[in-house]
Amino acid sequence: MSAQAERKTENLPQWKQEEVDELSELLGEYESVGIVGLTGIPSKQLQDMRRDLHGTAELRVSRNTLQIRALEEAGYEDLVSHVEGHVGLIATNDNPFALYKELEASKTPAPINEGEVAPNDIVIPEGDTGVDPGPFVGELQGVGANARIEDGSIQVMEDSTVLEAGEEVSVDLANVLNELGIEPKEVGLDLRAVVAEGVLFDPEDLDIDVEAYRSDVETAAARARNLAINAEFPTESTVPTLVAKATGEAKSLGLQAAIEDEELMPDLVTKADAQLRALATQIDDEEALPEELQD
Amino acid sequence: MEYVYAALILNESGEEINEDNLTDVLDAAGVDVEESRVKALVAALEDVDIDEAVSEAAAAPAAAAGG
Amino acid sequence: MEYVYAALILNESGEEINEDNLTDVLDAAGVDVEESRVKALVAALEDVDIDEAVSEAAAAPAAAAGG
Amino acid sequence: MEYVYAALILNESGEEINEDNLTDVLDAAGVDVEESRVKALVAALEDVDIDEAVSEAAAAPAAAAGG
Amino acid sequence: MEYVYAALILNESGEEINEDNLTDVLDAAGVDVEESRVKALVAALEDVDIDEAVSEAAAAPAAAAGG
Amino acid sequence: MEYVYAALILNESGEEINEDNLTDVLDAAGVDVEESRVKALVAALEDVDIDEAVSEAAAAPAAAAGG
Amino acid sequence: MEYVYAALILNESGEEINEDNLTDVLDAAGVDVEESRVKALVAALEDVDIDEAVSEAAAAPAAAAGG
Repeated sequence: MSAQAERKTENLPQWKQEEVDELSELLGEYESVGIVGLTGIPSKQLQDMRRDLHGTAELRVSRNTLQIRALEEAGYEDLVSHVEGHVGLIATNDNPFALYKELEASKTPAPINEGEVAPNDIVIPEGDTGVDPGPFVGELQGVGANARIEDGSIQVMEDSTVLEAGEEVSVDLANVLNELGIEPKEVGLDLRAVVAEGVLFDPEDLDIDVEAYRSDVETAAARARNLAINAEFPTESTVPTLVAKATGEAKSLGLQAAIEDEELMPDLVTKADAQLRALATQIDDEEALPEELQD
Repeated sequence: MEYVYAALILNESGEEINEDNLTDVLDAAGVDVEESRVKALVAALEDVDIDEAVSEAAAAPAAAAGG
Repeated sequence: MEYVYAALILNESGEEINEDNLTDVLDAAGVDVEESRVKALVAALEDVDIDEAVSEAAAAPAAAAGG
Repeated sequence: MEYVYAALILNESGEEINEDNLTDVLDAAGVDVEESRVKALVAALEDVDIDEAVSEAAAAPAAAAGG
Repeated sequence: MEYVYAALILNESGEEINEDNLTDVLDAAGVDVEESRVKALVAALEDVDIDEAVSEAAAAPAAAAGG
Repeated sequence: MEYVYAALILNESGEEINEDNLTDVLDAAGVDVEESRVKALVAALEDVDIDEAVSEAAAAPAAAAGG
Repeated sequence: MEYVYAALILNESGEEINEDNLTDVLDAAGVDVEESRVKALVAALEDVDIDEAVSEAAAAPAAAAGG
């Protein structure tokens, strides 16, 4: 505990100090500590999430001032700047990359309300809305969807972007989206930063590109294969290629040198024929050409 | 690529591709291991079918040149 | 191929590709190391420019083309 | 390739592809004939269907024409 | 085709591709030689680089493979 | 490739591809034989159908038209 | 093809490709050596750059793949 932290603690009421102590003690028990955004998560759902994390990670929510104090006491000063808005503390012994993946995967769609800012482009998809003809078609058109009445119901004729990311949701749009059951938000624990064994990771670090790793595996395997074959190191998986390569080399030599070998003869005959035809293309005079090659 | 090679050895030997094993292999090779790279690799490979990726690499040998 | 992967790790870490180092890496990966294969690999790699050999596509069966 | 060409001329003229005939053709062309190659050629062609080999080549005339 | 093969043999043996030589080769192969064709071939080949034409056949092996 | 060539000769002559035979062939060719490479080759070939590998290489016969 | 492989081994070991050496290699492989084929092979290879011919095999990989 730093001198500074000690000085601060003196100013806290006892119940707050107890909460800070408890939090900081908890943080000390894990290898990785992170900050998660909780915006838009109803408290019931938050309870479920906390339960689902059990065994993987510990999620605690407290007042931001107390969370900051606990982070400082536990030596996680790097995380303090991320404690902003509705956030909680998460602690785990899990691989932070795996934790990020898990949290992202657990995010669920949620409706968006009037006055909220769209986190991404909001699209009303092409198709039958299932709504009977009525004033709703006008409401759809009003928010910018290409809608009309067809076959006894209201149809959206094409994917229609009705709001761009960063723009505010209007009352009308919120109503339309609600009517259609469109849930444009992704709600869940939003990992903002993690310190794992002393190293700070932000979401960009944690968002691993699995495809890139897959491609690295392919590259690594291909390189090893190239090396094994080029260095003529036989393994079960490369020896067929080595054999084929040796065969090809012998064949190439045999054809180049026109070696009289039974196996090579069909190809040598084919080669001679190909050469003859190649030469024939250079001959302009029909009369000089064999009948087979005259036009 | 040394981290990926290490994972491929473990894959062939049948050992689990986890942080400890990767670190051991890389250590033995004199690599100055970065823990965060090991962690990221372990997490990423969880979603990669290594055997499939390897056999695809063999099927398209020319692609290897790109590596 | 685990022997080859081991050589590639050593190549990247800048360590010498010799029997001891290869054995250490493979041991660390839980491979039941065969001395003769290690020896054979070291011998095979002796005069090979690994960086070049690695990127040269070994599209061998092709060779049949017999230019 | 002169030995092969000689065999193909005989094939077209309908003469037997034997050592004497091959030697005659090659001699006439001023080739310094090696008896062993003539022998080997005759032996190697014994089980080869020349017309088939040729017609296979003809099936890819564009290629044969050398583009 | 036998006339062209005869020219190819002469090309390899380094003999001149003229009427006499072509006739000799074809005669030796038992071909009933037509003088006019021999003349036409000699004339037609005068400005042709045979080695180049022949090696172009080699340049398109891939296409041939398709055949 | 001399080790592989040696294995292919044995394959064609119908002799067993074992350490002794490979060593004999290579010795006769003046190769400074490395026992470990012979061992590795024999081990690698154990589960491989050589004829299949060879015939795969031969699967592009028309390509031969080249050269 | 065993005769050709024998020549390729000698080429790699740096030994001269002559009748004696070829016969030794083939003998060691249990091949029932035909003298005339050995002679023919030596004659056929006389003016050939073996390394170049071999490397052309590798140069046309696409072709084979197609085949």
